Amino acid sequence: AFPVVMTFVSSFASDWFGVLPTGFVTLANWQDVIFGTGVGADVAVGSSLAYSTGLALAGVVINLIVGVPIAYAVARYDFVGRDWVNVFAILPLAPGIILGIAFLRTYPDLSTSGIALVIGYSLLKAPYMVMAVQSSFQSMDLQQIEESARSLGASWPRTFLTVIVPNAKTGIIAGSIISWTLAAAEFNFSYIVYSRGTPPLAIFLFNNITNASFLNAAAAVSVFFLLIALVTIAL
Amino acid sequence: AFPVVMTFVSSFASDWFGVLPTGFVTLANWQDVIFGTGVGADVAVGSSLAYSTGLALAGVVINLIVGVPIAYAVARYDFVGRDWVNVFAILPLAPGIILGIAFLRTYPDLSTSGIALVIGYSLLKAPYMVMAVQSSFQSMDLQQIEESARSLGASWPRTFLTVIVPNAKTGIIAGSIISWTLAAAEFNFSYIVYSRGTPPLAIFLFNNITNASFLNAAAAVSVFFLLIALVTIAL
Amino acid sequence: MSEVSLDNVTKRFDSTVAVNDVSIDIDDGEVMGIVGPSGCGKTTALRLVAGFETVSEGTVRYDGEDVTHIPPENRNVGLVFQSYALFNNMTVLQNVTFGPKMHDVGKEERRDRACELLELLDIEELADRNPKTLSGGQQQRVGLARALAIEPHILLLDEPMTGLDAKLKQTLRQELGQLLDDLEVTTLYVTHDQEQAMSMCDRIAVMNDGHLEQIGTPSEIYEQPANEFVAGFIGTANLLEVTIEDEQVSFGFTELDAPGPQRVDGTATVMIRPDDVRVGEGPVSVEITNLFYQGEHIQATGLLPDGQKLTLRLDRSLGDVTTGDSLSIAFDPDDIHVIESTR
Amino acid sequence: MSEVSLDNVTKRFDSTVAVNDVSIDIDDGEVMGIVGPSGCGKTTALRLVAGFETVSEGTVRYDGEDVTHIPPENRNVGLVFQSYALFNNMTVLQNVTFGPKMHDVGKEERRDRACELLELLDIEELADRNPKTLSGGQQQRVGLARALAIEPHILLLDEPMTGLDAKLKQTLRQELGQLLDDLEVTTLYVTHDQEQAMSMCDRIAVMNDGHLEQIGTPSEIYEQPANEFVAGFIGTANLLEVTIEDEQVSFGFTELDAPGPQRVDGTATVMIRPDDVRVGEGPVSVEITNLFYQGEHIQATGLLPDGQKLTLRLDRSLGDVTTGDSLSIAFDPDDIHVIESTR
Repeated sequence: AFPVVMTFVSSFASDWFGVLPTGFVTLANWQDVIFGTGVGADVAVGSSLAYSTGLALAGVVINLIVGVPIAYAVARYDFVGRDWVNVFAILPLAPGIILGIAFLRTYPDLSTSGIALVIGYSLLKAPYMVMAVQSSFQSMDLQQIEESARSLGASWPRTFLTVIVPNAKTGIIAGSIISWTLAAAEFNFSYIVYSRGTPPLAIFLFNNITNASFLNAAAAVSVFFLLIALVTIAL
Repeated sequence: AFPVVMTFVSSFASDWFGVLPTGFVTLANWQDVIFGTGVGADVAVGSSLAYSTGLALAGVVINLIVGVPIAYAVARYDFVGRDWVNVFAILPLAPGIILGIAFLRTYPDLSTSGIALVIGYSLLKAPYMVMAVQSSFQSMDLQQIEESARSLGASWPRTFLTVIVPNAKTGIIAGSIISWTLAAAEFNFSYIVYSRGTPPLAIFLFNNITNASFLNAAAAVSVFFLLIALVTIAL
Repeated sequence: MSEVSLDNVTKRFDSTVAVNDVSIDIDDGEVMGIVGPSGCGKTTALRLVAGFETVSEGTVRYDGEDVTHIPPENRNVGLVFQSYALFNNMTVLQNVTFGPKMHDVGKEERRDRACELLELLDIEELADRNPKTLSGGQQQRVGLARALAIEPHILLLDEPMTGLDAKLKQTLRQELGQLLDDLEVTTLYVTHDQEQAMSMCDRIAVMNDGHLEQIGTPSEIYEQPANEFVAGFIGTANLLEVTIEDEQVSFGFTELDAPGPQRVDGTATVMIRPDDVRVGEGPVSVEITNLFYQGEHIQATGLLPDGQKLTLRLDRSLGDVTTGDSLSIAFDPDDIHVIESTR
Repeated sequence: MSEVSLDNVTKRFDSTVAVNDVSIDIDDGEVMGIVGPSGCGKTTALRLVAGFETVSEGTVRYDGEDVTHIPPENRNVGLVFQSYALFNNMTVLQNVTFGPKMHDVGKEERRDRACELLELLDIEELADRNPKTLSGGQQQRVGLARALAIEPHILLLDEPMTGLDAKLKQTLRQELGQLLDDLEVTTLYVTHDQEQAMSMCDRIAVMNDGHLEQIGTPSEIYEQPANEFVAGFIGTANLLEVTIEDEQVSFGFTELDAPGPQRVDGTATVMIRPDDVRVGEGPVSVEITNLFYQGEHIQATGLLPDGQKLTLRLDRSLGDVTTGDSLSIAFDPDDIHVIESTR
C-alpha cells in the first residue's frame, strides 16, 4: 500500500531526485498522460495505458469464460482428478518469462499481435480468477441451490446463468478486478512477446525509467489505480 | 500448467529452434545447472538458483511473521478499519516495478544487498500468504477454539502458538509454498534493485534468453519446479 | 397432485448400498414421512424420487407412469431443503415466480399465482424483500411457496425444520401440518426427528441402514413396532425379555395373561411404552433411580426386581417422588406388544 | 466446586443492552439453566461468567470473591461449546491434559487425571484418536472431559446438544443429566430448548430481551409462570381472559371457584396447561379442529364456545376422535394459574 500512496503523491511533483519528491503541486505530469504530450518514450503514456487496459480487459473476459466454470466444477463436484485441476488452476506457478518464451517458439508469427498478449495475460492471471470465484462458490450451498432451480424446471445451462453466476457476483467482480490489475501490470510476459507498435503499460514504464521521466510514469500509474478504485466503488 | 510441462521436457533436449524442442535425451543442461559449468551468463545457473531460493526463503519467513497475525486478526476480530486492512493485505496491487523504484529512491545504499531483495519479496508476496492462511482460519471456529484454550488456563500468546497456528497448518504451508515460488520467480523488482553480484534467478533467466542458452534455463527452472513438488509432497 | 411410488428401488454408490430394495407407495394427497438415523438412506430415497440420483435397480413412478429416466427438471417436483436454498439474487416474488417462468407460464398468470401463494402462506408483505433479510421461519415459507408454485406432482421436504429454534419448530410444525392437510399435496417428508414425523405425517416409513424397517400410520408404528429397531427409534421403549407359554407371559418377576393368542412360544421380547406402565398400584415394585422433570410429566427410571431398567412416566401430581423411593406398578395385557422379529 | 453469582450485572454493546440488570446465584453443585429465545442475552450472560466479556455494571463472584476483572485464563472455568471446539492438532488425551498442563500439573498426574476422566465418561478407548474422526456424541464427551480436567469452579455449557440427531440428543440428555448429578459440578447450562433445560437443571432462569423474567425450579416455572412470556416459552400454554370477582373465576362460558383467595379482582389472564384440561366429562364443549399424533398422546386444538382456541392432550385411547367431533371438557380450579403480570 505504501508504494501506491507514494506514487500517487509523486505524480503531482515536478522533481524526485532525493528521498522525497519535490516541487508540488504541478499537474504537468497528468496533462502529459491525459493529452498524450509526454516526452520520453516514442508514444504517449495515455495510449500505452489505454492499450494495456484493453488487452487486460480482453484477458479478463477469457478468464471469466474459462475460470468461472472451472471454479464451479471444483467447488461443486467430486470428480477424479479434481485435486489436480485445483492445484493447476490455483498455483500461479508459470512465471511470465517462461510462458513468453514457450509462446514465441510455438507461434512465432503471433509475437507482435495483441492476441498473443491477451492469451498470455489470461493464462497467467487465470489462477486469481479461479481463486476469487471459488471462495464465493464455497460460501453458498451450491448443490441445494442448483437442485432447487432444476426441480423448478430450469435446465442446467439456464440454472448456471440465472442462479449460480448471479449469486457468485461478489467473487466474480473481485476476481475480475484482481486479474485485470495484474494483467495490466504484467512485465515479464509483455517484455518477451512485445516487439513493436504501442507498448503495454509495464514496458512503457520500464522504458521511461531509463529515460528519467519517472514522474510521467507515476501519473500514469496513478490513473491506473484511480480507475481500479472507481470500478471497485461502482460495483 | 502447459508451459511447465513444456519447460520440463525441453530441459532434456539439445536444441529448440522450431516449434518443438529436438535432440532428446541429453542430460547436458542438467549437468550445467547442477555442477555450475553452464555457459551464457557469467555465473552458473546453480548458484543463481541457490541465491534466489535463499532470498525467497528469507522473504517467506518475514511473511510468516507478519502475514499469519494479520490473517488471524482479520478472520477473528471485527475491528474498525478491518475491511481496509483486508483489502490492502490481499489486493496484490503494487507492481514490483513501482516498489523497486520507491525502494531505490528511499534507500539508495541498500540497492545491491540481499536485504533489499528479501524485504521487497516479502512485501510483494505477503498478500498470497495472508490469503492462504485466512482460508484456513475461516474454516475453523476460531473464537470458540481460542476461548476454550484460554478457559483452560492458556495465555493468549500460548493459545496462539500451541492451538491456533498448528490448526492452520495446511494454510500456512500452502501460503509459504505459493509466496516462495512467486518470490523466487519475481522479475520486475529484482531487475530494478539488482546491480551486481550473483543475479537472482529471474534476472539470470532473462540474461540467458538473449544469450540463446535457453535450454540451460529450462533445466534450472525444472530443478526449481521439482523442488516445489518435493516440498509439497513432503509436507 | 399424484400418486408416487418407489418399486423395489436399490441405489448403490461404488461399494456401498445406500438404498436397498425399498418399496414405498404414496397415495394422492398423502403426507408420507421417512425417518431414520443419519446415514440410513432416507435422503438418498428423496433424491431418487426427485431424479437427482439415478436408481441402480427398480422403478420410480408418478401416477403409474415410469419416470425413472426423466431428468429432474422435467419431473415437476417441489423441493424444500434444510437450508431453503433461496435465490439471493432475486426478490421473494421472483423466487416464487421462477418455477412458473421456467414452465413458460405467462407473466400475468405467474404473478397472480405467486401472489395467491404468498397470501395463503401469510407472507404477501415480504414479496419485494431479499430472501437474505428474512428470518428462518419466513425463509421456510418462501421455500414452500416457491416449491408449490409449479403445482408439483409431489412436494419433497428434506429436514425443513432442522436449524430452527426449539420453540419456533413447534409452532411451524403445527402450521405446516395444517397447511399440508388443507392443500392435499402429496408430500414426502424426510427427517431424523421421529416426533415431527409422527405429528405431521399420515404414514411413516422407518429406514435403517438402507432397508425399510416398517411402514405404517404413526399409531401403528408407535404401538406395534415391527422390530426392536423401530421400537427404540420411535419414542421411548422398554424392551423386556419374557417367556411365553400357554398364553401366559412370564417376566420372571410377574406374570400376565397374553392379549389373545400369541404366535410366539418360548422366549420373546416385549415392548412396553413408558406411558403404558400403570403407576401407583400393582404387583411389581420398582426402585426409582432417576427423575427428569419434563413439564407435562416426569420421566423416571426404575429398577425392576430382576435388576432391569424400566422407564416410566409419572404424573406431575407425583412431583414429591424422589430417587430411592419404591413405586408399585402394573402392566396391562393390552399394552404389551410382543416383538416378533429381533432385527 | 463453588458458588457462582452474577450481582446486578448489565452488559452494553454500543447502544444495545444485551444483559440488563441480571442477578443469578448458583449454589455449590447446582445445575442452573438459562433459557430464552435467540438474542435474549443468555450467551452473553455465560460469557460474562467466563470472563470473555467485561461487565458494564455489576459484579461476578466465585465463592463470594469478586472476579469481575480477572481474565478468563485465570478464572478456572470449564467451557463446552456447541461446536465442542476440540483441538484437532492434538489427540483426545492431549486435549484432556491441555488444561492441567497449562496449570503446571506434573506429567504423571495430569495423565492419570485424564485417564480417570476418560474412563468415567466411558471413552478411554478413544484416547489416542484424533478428535476429527469422532462422532458428535463422542466429541461432546471429550469436550466435557477436557473442561472437567482442570477441576473448574463452574462448568459452562453453551448449547451443547444443538446439531445432534433428535434420538441421540434424548440419550445424551439423560446421560449428561446423570453425570452432572453424580459429579456435583456447579453448572451453568445455556440453551434455547426449554425441554432440555427442564429435564437437566435444578433451577432455570428464563431470559427475554436482556431481562431476567423468572428464576425457579422447573416445576415452579412450568406450573407458576410469572408472566405470559414465561408461560408461552416454557411448554404449551392456554392463556384465557377471565373476570375474577368474589373468588369466582368467570370464563364467559363457564365459571369456577377460584383456588383460594385471589390477589386479582377484575379482568385477568389465566393459564391452563393442555395436560390439565380434563377431557371426557364436564360442562364445556369444544369442537376439535386439529389433531397431531405424538405417540404418547394426541395433541388437539379445540374451539371453545366463545371462539377461542384451546390446546388439549388426548390419551391414545381416544385415538378414534376425528376433526369436527365435540368433546366435553372441564377445568380443575387447582390447575388454573392466574398470571399477575401481563409482560
